[in-house]
Amino acid sequence: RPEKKPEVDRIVFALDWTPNTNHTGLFLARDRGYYALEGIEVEFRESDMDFIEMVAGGSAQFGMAAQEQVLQARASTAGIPVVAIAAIVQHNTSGFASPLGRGIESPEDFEGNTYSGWGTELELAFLRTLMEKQGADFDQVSIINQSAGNFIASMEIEADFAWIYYGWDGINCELEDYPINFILLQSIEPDLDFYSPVIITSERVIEENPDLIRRFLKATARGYLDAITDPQGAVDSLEKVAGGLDRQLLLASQLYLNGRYIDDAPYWGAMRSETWIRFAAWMQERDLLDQPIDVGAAFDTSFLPGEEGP
Amino acid sequence: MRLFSTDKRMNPTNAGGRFALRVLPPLLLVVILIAALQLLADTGVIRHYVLPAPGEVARSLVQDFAVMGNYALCTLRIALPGFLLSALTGTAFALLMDRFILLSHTAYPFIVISQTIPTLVITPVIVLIFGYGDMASLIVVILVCFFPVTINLLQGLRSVDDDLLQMMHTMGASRAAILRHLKFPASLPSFFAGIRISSTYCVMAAVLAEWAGGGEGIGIYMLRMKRSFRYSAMFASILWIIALSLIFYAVALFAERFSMPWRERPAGQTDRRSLS
Amino acid sequence: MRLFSTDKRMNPTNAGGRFALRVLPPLLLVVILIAALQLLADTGVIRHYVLPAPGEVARSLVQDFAVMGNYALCTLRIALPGFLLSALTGTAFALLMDRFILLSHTAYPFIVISQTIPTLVITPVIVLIFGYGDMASLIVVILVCFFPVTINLLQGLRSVDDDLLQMMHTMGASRAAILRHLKFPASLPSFFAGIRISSTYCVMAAVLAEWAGGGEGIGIYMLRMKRSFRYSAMFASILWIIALSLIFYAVALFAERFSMPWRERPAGQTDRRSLS
Amino acid sequence: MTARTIVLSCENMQKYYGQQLILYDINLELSQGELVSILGQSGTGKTTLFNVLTGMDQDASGTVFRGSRIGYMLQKDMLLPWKRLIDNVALPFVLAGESKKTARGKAESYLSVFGLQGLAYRYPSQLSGGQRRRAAFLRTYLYSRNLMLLDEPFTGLDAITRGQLYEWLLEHKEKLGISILLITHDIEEAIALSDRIYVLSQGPPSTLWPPLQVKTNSGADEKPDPAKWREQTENLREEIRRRIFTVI
Amino acid sequence: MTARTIVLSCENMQKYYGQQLILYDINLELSQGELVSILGQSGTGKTTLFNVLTGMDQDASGTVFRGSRIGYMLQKDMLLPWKRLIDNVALPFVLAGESKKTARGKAESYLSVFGLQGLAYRYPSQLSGGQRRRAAFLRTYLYSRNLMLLDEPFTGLDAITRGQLYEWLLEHKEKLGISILLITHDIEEAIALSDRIYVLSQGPPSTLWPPLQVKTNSGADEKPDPAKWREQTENLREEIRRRIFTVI
Ligand SMILES: Nc1ncnc2c1ncn2[C@@H]1O[C@H](COP(=O)(O)OP(=O)(O)OP(=O)(O)O)[C@@H](O)[C@H]1O
Ligand SMILES: Nc1ncnc2c1ncn2[C@@H]1O[C@H](COP(=O)(O)OP(=O)(O)OP(=O)(O)O)[C@@H](O)[C@H]1O
Ligand SMILES: [Mg+2]
Ligand SMILES: [Mg+2]
Repeated sequence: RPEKKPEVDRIVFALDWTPNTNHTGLFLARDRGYYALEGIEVEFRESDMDFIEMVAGGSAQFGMAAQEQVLQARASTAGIPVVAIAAIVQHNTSGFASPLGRGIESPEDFEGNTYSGWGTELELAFLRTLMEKQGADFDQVSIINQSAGNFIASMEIEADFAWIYYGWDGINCELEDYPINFILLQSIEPDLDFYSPVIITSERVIEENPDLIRRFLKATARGYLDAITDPQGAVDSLEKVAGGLDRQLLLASQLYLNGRYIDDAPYWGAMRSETWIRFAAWMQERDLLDQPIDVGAAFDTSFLPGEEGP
Repeated sequence: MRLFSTDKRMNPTNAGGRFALRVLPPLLLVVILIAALQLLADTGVIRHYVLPAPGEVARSLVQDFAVMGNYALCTLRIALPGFLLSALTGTAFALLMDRFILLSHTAYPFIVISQTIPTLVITPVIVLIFGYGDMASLIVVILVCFFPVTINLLQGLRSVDDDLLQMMHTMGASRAAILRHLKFPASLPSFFAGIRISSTYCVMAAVLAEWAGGGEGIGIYMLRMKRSFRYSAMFASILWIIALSLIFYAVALFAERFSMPWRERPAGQTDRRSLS
Repeated sequence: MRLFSTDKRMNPTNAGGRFALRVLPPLLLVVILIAALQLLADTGVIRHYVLPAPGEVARSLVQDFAVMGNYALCTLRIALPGFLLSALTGTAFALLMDRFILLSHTAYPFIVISQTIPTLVITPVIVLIFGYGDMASLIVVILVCFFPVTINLLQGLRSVDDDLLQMMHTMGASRAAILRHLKFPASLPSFFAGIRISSTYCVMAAVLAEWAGGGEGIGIYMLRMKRSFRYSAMFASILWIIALSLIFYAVALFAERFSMPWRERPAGQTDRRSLS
Repeated sequence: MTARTIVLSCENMQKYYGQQLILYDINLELSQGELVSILGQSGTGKTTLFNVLTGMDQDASGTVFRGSRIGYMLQKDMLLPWKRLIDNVALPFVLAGESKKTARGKAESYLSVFGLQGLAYRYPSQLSGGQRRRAAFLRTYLYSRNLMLLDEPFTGLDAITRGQLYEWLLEHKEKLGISILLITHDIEEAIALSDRIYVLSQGPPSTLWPPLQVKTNSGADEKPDPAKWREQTENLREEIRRRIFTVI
Repeated sequence: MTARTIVLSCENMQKYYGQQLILYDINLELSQGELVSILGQSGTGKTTLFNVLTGMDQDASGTVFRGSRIGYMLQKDMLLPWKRLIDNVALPFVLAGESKKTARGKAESYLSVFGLQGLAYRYPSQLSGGQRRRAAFLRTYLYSRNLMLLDEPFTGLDAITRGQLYEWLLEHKEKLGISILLITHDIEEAIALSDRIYVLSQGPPSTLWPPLQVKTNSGADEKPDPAKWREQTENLREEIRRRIFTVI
């Protein structure tokens, strides 16, 4: 680069969960020095709570979140100023899963079964939408709050189906030889094809340091492209960040995601307005947003390296 | 030096005065704190997603009163029996461990261990054993709350004055009689120290139980609010949790006062500070 | 009835015997429990994703010893100073509240309130205010652990024998002297009951802090293992948490023993039970 | 001499505290209906001896025989702070399984003899030192009217209250045949009350001197010649003093 | 009569427990170098009076004058269970700011006078009743050598130990001009030790009789004629008994 920065930008990245294959591009980019090349030094922080607030408040410059969280955060009366700047995976990979033996093949079959929930309104809205679409009665489902620590255990001790991300829990079921029925959300209701997860930043960073975002995304995109071509290397990086994870699971999950990072999009990170608007409309309809919002302000793809690549 | 006779118990303003002394200062502090928070929120120093403005919280509290009240009732339905059972379990453990040395040696480490495992980890095992439902939630509450009672009561039982014990033995008192007439009254202060701690924890424990996979109560409601970024409603539900907890605490305090009449300071000896 | 002289302190097998009595029963129970779990796992009654087989947990414990040890050390770096600071804070609060009635009336409700808010709720707020890092974690640990110390010590300070207090006053003892020579030693048993409870909680509190974003330690590792379905490693890290907690507890117990030499039962009066 | 029933005896008893021998070769007998005093310098081991005799302290060697249950009044008053005076006094009845109400009823009538009338519903912390001691004494008496071991029961009482209790005690002893072993520091009291007097020698270790006979067992009712009695008493007094002071 | 310095006085003092009047119209004086005893039936209010005089109990009416700091030996021994005997005894020095070591050193030399030699490193629970009382006495003495209020200091001690302490006390009183107010139940003791004797009447409410003079202030060294002394003593004894027994 011609204008050499005298000092590096130290930034914090707030992970949305335990390090997993959604994050591998970030870790690869750091390992392979792509961030360093851009004059950035990244520190990853993991927790599953308040990562959005951390980004909004400036404790972290970037973070990861789900699309619905970005929308809800912006629609809240607190008006949390976070903006999605890149999609990790192009299509929703989540859906309702159940052990094969329960015979839950379509949303109609939810009736009379027990749903193991996470205690969010969103999943119940998913459930209701899918069932209404098929003319099933939502009230026939008994809903519990999951107590078991994982999907399979929950199925074994307390419930019949749950909402999972296939790329993680679904893959684990494959590895455990635990056959499941899986109903992908958008296979029933196309509106539910949302971006999950996305990389977020705050309006303040966009205002004050757009260049940082550009450089950050450039390096990050390189990382994810590397992950696609080098799944082994991606998993290596992930293991370096979070020792002790099950390599077999990581690899299988990584292979599952590899084809889905870019998928039908023109380039990595791309987000279509239509997806945002449709999903936001659905949320609005289901009363999941406190107030109407300007969906266009919730995401910004202008910082992505784009078509010409990083 | 001149001494004046003041029969303090005859002074009618005194009870009211003491009450004012107990209630006014914290109330005043609360008011000041709320005002300060409102100011900080209004001037934008504290963002709403860190701490919402008290005014908004109040509005939410009023608006959603019925809804939250219902959820709170659900939590109470676990917290109250859970607390009572904890007091019972804690007492039983302490008594058994005081009575049977071997049991004490055997059980003690497990009791301590039961406290060192985060609730979120232990809940699945409880559900596995007892099945999903209120029973599991109750057990979570008990698991959290029995421990302070056990430790404190056991300490109390074991610090009973040796000479009094000796006296009871000389009168041929049975173990049960020694317990009833000596050990239990002697350890009431310790017992109540444990009860105070447990009463403080029990609503929180019921909330934990909800989170870890139990019925729907104010804890679940709170989490839902938090997850959908409705901070004022979330803080309003925290206020509910606090209020419920304080009720438990106040009742415990009240029970403590009334169960030890002999500890009332004898009249005329309330003030021990020597004059100049 | 014939009495035999047995100077128990001279009996060399006794110390060993007492140790065996303390350690063997729980150990035995552990062994039985482990064997039972292994059996349940081997026969397929309990599947590994519900509860892993002890054998696997043991293997994971051995294999990942160094890794887990490192993470545990990180947790310890928070838990230890956190615990010590809690003991200090708790003691300071109790002393101040014993000394200043008005402060006590003002602060007490807030101290109780601080305990009624679930840690999982308050921790993120603390992390939001203090940012990611050790400071926030320390504060979380202190918040969890100071309370039992405060409540118990305060109870101890307030139940000091009135007559002894009177005696100290007659000797013109200053407040500080009364505290040092009378109130503090008298409330040591209560103090240590609080310390026992806190020492049990402190590692768990550090783990909770980690979960909320307070740093990487054995708690984060455990969560990772849980989320990547490595149940045996997850339980191995729980064992680490338990072990750390037990060490804290044991040290507290040890300190308790050594800080009250006057409570040693006088020789020859160890057994008070009357013969038939 | 009439045939005596031994109600309490101790043979060749020895007691250590740690390495230190406190009592050695203690031999003692108490017969039915007898009042025997034990005197000895402070710290010689009187209380310790009582602890062994009552079985409270079992870390001693030797043989102890107890013919009946023992009411033991400890040196400290040992009232339960959470019980009102009446309930403290009625404790033996409650421990024997009676209801609180009947127990109180039974105990109540004794209060005035012990000068405790009007104090029934006070807590121990609201009593004077002497009132507490009397309550403890009464409680002991109500526990066992056959055999009492009293550790300084009259200490801390004024001459008049003492006198009343002496009278009451001697009267009841005659009437009911109570056996009493009594620790006291008051030589006059010992002489006035006792049938026999043991003196514990200065120690450590301490041992019992052979008992001194005060009253002749036969014809207790006949008053001895006053002059002779006075001389005898004076001798006794001197002998007790000498014994207390002597290291064996 | 020489000019007397009053070190402690009480005028028109009145004390209620709740609604009950315990002490009324109490007037009392103690002069420099004087030993004054207070006698009275158990439960009349002697300890209560001391509590008011020392300022422990401030819920009373009347006027109290204290000319010096007061060493107050309470009726119960009140040793701190967690301190060894020597540290209990040395507490006044420690409270005065001296190091533990110097305090122990200063206290140590007194132990043998009080018959506590060899017991310095025992905890109170390892002492006999009399040993604890003597330790409490010594502690009080070490706190204030000018003015002591002693609530039954010799209770629970044998005649010989008592005698030693009497002798020591009188000697030191002469030498140092200590003023002492003493509660006792032992009339002989009161007569043997006191300059004057107050008797608290039977109550409630109780009040003080005017003091009885025992020793004449002038020419304390001259021994009075034995026969006259015996007669005088006998009268005194009778008078005290009468006063104790009388309800004013
Ligand atoms: N627990 C103990 N450990 C060691 N020594 C003890 C213990 N208890 C008592 N002693 C010692 O044993 C001796 C006898 O004590 P004991 O209480 O029997 O005396 P006593 O004759 O009743 O004296 P007093 O008339 O003062 O009550 C004392 O010298 C005392 O110091
Ligand atoms: N806290 C109290 N409340 C009510 N009455 C009390 C209280 N303390 C003492 N009394 C009563 O006051 C009276 C005087 O008590 P005090 O202890 O002064 O007696 P005393 O003369 O010292 O007796 P003793 O010789 O037995 O020690 C007693 O009758 C007692 O019952
Ligand atoms: Mg004794
Ligand atoms: Mg008294």
